[in-house]
Amino acid sequence: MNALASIPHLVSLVIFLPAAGALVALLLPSDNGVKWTALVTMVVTFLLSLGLYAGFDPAVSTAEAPQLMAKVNWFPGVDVSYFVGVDGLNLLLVMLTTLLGPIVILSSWTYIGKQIKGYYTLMLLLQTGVLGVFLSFDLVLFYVFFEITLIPMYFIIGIWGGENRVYAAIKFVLYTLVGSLLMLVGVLWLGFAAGDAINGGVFTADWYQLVSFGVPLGAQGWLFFLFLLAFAIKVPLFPFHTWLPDAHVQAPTGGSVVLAGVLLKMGTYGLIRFTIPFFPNAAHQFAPLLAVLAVVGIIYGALVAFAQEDAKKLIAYSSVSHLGFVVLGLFAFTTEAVQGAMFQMVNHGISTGALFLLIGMLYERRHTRNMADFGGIAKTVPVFTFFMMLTVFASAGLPGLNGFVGEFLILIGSWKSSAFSVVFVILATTGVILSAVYLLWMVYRTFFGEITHEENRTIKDLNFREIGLMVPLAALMVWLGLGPAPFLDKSEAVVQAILNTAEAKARAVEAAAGQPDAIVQVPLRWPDTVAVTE
Amino acid sequence: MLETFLFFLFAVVAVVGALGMLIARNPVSSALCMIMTLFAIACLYVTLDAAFIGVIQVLIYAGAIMVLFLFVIMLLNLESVPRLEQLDWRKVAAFVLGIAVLAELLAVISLRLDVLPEAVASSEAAEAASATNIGIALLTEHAFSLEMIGVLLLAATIGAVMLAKKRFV
Amino acid sequence: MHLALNWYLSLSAILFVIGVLGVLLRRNAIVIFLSIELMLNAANLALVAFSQTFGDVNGQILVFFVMSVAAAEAAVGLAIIIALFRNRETVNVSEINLFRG
Amino acid sequence: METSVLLIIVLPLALAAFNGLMGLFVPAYRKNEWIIGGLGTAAVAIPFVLAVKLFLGFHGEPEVVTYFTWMAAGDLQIEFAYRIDQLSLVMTLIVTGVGALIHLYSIGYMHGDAGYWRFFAFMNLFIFAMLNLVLAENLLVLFLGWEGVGLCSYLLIGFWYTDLKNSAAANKAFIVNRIGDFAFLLALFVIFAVVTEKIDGSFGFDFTTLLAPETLNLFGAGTLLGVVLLFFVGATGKSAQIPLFVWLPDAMAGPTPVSALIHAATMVTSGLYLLARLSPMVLMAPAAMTVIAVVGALTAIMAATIAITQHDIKRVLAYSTVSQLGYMFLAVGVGAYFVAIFHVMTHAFFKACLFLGSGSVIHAMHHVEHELEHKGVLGSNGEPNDDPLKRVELPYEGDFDAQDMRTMGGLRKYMPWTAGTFLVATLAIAGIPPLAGFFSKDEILFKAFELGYNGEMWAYFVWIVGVVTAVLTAIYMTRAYLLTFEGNPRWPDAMDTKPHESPWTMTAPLVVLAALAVVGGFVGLPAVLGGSKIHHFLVHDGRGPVAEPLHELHVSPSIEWGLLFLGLAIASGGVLFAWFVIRWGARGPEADASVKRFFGPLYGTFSRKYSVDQFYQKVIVNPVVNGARLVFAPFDENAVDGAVNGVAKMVQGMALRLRGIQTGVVQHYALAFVLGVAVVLALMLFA
Repeated sequence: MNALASIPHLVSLVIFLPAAGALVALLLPSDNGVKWTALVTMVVTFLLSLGLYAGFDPAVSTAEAPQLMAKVNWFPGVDVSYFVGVDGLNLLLVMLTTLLGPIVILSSWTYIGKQIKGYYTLMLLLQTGVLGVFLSFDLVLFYVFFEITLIPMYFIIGIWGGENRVYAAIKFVLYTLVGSLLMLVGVLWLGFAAGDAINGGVFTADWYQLVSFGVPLGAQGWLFFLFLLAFAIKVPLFPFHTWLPDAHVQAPTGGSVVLAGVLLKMGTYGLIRFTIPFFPNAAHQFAPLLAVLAVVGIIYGALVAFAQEDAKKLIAYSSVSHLGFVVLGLFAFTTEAVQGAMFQMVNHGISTGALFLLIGMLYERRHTRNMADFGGIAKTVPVFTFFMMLTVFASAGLPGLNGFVGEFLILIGSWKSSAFSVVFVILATTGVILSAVYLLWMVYRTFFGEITHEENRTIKDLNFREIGLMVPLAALMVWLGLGPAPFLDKSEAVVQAILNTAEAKARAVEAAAGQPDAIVQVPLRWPDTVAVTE
Repeated sequence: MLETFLFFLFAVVAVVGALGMLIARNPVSSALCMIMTLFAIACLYVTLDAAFIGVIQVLIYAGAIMVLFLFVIMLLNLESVPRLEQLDWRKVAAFVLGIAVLAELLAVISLRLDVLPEAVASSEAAEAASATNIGIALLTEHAFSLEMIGVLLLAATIGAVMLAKKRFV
Repeated sequence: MHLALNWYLSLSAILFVIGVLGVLLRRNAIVIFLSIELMLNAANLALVAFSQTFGDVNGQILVFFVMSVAAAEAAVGLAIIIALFRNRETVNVSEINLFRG
Repeated sequence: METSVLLIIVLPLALAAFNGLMGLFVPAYRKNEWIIGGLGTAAVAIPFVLAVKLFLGFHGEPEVVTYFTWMAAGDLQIEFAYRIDQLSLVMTLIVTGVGALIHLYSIGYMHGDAGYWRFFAFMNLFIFAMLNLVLAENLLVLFLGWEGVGLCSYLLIGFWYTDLKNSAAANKAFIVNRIGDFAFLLALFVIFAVVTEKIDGSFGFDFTTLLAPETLNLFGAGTLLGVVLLFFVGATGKSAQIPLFVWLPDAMAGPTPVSALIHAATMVTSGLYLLARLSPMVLMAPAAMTVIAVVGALTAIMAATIAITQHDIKRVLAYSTVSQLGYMFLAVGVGAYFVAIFHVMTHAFFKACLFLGSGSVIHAMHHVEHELEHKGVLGSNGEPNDDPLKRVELPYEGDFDAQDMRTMGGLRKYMPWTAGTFLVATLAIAGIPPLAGFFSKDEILFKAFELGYNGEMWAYFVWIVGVVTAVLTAIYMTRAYLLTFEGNPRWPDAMDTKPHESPWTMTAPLVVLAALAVVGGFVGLPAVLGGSKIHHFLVHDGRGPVAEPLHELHVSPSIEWGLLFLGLAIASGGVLFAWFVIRWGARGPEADASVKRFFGPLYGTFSRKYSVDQFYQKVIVNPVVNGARLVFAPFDENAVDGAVNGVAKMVQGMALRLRGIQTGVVQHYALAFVLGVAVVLALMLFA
């Protein structure tokens, strides 16, 4: 693995390999050729990302740049550059993305019938977009990749989706686009403000510069909301979530897995990477509001999930509920809670991704996702039931599986935090009960009891390809459940750095609130456990 | 003194011709009025020592274009407009707007011309505007645009032919 | 000092506005077309006036080009009018609304 | 030490995984029951042997074995660590000992079941979780075991999932447990917040730091009370006390060995273990102890009254378990933690014996049912045959139920071993000396009386409730024995369809457990009869894991003797009353009528189980379900989604109106141009 780490420009390679794969796939005549190219590209990207994982060392850090970085000026005259690298925050999410890549390709092997070439190339482009989002350290570059991911997803839902897929696809794109355009306003405003204050009048989008720049209180409120709205829609946070159930129900299996597994994380990742460190005062001021939305999301999401007939819609609402936890954790501003939130992002990707895969396999066999059409299929498909039960208990947060670690850290961190009152944490903890309720309700209606519909008697159990899909995810659920420590301390240092810097900057901005033209600059402050080299 | 007299003569002729073109109910008479205006303008060019342009004006405009117009009018034998159109709000708005634009233009002319550089002595101007200089300038500095104009005219002729021809069955 | 120039420009403005009114008021396509030609001429007049006052030949060259463009435009415009007349039996602009959005 | 603890923990998990995955992926493996059964039982027997070795090798000093870090973030540093001390050893011995016997028993009981491999996989998984719970060094690993046993009880209650009723009961069990775990989690959060606020550096809920006096003093009295009560709510969820006991009676839907192992001997006692383990903390919250004692007592008497009215043999035992657990919590409430653990041990013996005995009876009655079906006396799935010739009257409506005592009776003649062991266990639970029940239950009542004697007046109330419950226990257990084994057989065509004794794999564990029920009592003799060895072992006069109230209560020996005789009188009185006065044996189910007359209207409330289930259904379950279906889902569809679509429609409306401007007439556009010119000129002139 370490040999992989020494490959030059590894980060850029990881980002653009899928895109290259897409190009090659475009030129190939046969469908099989396209499929195998896509699979091989995804697997190679995953292997390279292992190199990233080995290459990154949490104990050491340079003050102004991430590890394995590459920085090339993009627009002359402005401080905007192709600036990519790895720090603790994005490492796990990149690994999740590259892991889900091959799984998504494999899961769509027999599922996608028409325009196979289009589907796989779009998947590869989507992969590049998402990797770009996670690995970029330049606000403009982040924004560009953030937009790039929209287009493939639109087509994936729009062309290969369910009955009224067009409605869902349009709603998905427009909703996210509105958010991201507001963010663009924010990016420009912030870039110019920071440029004038600390970059000699030159527009800057460099993450490290922007983290150090103390935005004056007046502007901070507005900017905070501009960024928050874009990411809240993506998360999705409570009032902005209605696009998710439609998108999931209409999206093909592969699309759903990527959407739930990775695209939603761009929202939460954006919150912790940009919104909180850039505007700490506003974040602290509006933390109770966010906590309310998160807790409502948790309970409301769970209740609505409980009332669903379509399994995929149920899981979509469960995602709203689970990500409510993540947002609660992020806005608690304690190391445990944010670490828990980062870890929960990965867990949610794995367990919800697995749930969608399983529902997809069921759909492939019976062409219906309505729970009433099933019942008692545990007898005919035992292997399927085993994986479903494991995944259900993982996402319900059973200790020993991955869901619990994230949820526990979030809740214990939020309880300790002073950002919002303890009542929210109590309400959020009821989410633990509610998630068990609706997940077991789904299992009860689908798997147990007598076989009511004749077709259920003849469902074939999982074949080797499908088992091959599920084994890595199942193994991860147990591994992350019992041995999360090595993964957690990859992001420990950077989370503490962000929180300390945000804290210090908030105080400095408050202090400087008096003089109008005071410029506040607080460089990134690493905890003492990290050896900081210039 | 002669020039101002000539200028006013031709100016009046041009304006009357233009108004005639506007008012005339019969398209042929409006075309003829137009020709009168064009001649007046050609003469004005001459008073501005731009004899070559004056000749070109007469040659192309009065000669070629107006003949084309008359030809088309004859071809379509358009009847004259029976009575003066009724005045609806759009007409009135258009008229008022026109007058407003005229007023603004005149105001600009009267107020703002101080920004322009000094005028050149008229003798020198006449010599500069001679046909030879125009020819030299055309074929040296503006050679490229000349070619372009050639291409443009070619395209126009082909276009006209295609548009006006009956559809191939 | 630019007494002469002012006059010429005023005349050109008057002619231009008459052209505009022609375009706006008249319903017959041919007359509209004539008005456009008139507007072009007004512009040419202003150009020549400037060229004469500042002794710069480019003005006249520009007029030369404007005329050729006007010629090309007239040709194509009339062809359109003919084609229009053939299948709509009228040249009254107000009855033709192919541009409806 | 490390390897043996590792083996104890990992062996059940490994064999569970082996049996489970092999059974899942290799269908051929499912048929050889002996291999699966053997491996399953070994997975529990070997840890039992190791535990005994540890027990013998143990001399007073608790040892902590740490393997690797589980979670580490900020101030939280949780290790996978296990603790060997008196308390965990006693519990491990109970879990593995009784567990091994039950596994051996279930080889015979589950014979021929399609999910044989699945059964042993889940049972071993349960043992793994329970051992984790009992041996854990910190509260998180304990919580891992805590929810693990909840999971396994879900899996095993819903084992025969083809019958929706069973999986509904499983769901109910898991969700009610989850409500208990919710309280447990809140307690953890409070502890973490309080501790990390006062001391810097990492904290991992490990018992050595948590229960150290200086840490406990960090808590204010109020917070400590809150934490102990939260743990208690968690314990009621797991150990089925009021208000979260509703799931245990329904949990009888699972196979009988499951009821014996999980819902009698081990899982339900985890709540007790938790409070005993945290006894130093609980001691510092006397108000909480009072609450615990009162709730325990109320649960005990309520469950006892319900047990009397039940006809299903397993439900009688289920309510008996709830009642006995009430006793244990009563002991905790009055500060007698070690007595609670002692009662846990004795209860594990006789209750497991009772459950397995009932299992053997049910097993036999199933054979009777099959025979009757062959003879056509009964329809295919047990409903009475409606052919008039063979019309047969069942004392209850619906199908023939192998578990209903009203169609049993006189089984002693056919199943001597089961009857004998059942009788011994019944007498033990009733509290007849010298059997185990007498000593442990009596000790609890003694401690309650002692506390009352020394000034705590509420302790008297609790003592009285305890005494009444003891009488009721003796009555309903003897009733169960008489209805099943005495009198004349009441199943249809009783003359020539004879049940027969269960195979040795089932009766052997019964005998062992009955023997333990007899011998078990001598471990904790009352002071007056020679002192309790278990007290010395667990409390170890202050140094042991189980704390004890500091104030030295003492009651004169004469009162102690008086209480001993009172205990004897209660127990024997109850048994004789049931045996001779109500004479269930001879009169069978009709005898219930006299009990009904005795209790009057109360009997109705008892048999309807105080309609607690219906109450929860109306107050909690229905509002949530209907709320979700009728309020939230439509709200989400129309209101929130509606808002989004509304915006879209509004934009579309505006666009349509704007379209009007594009009339298509060229002149209008020309007019627009000129307007533009005018505006520009104006700007030039005036701006």
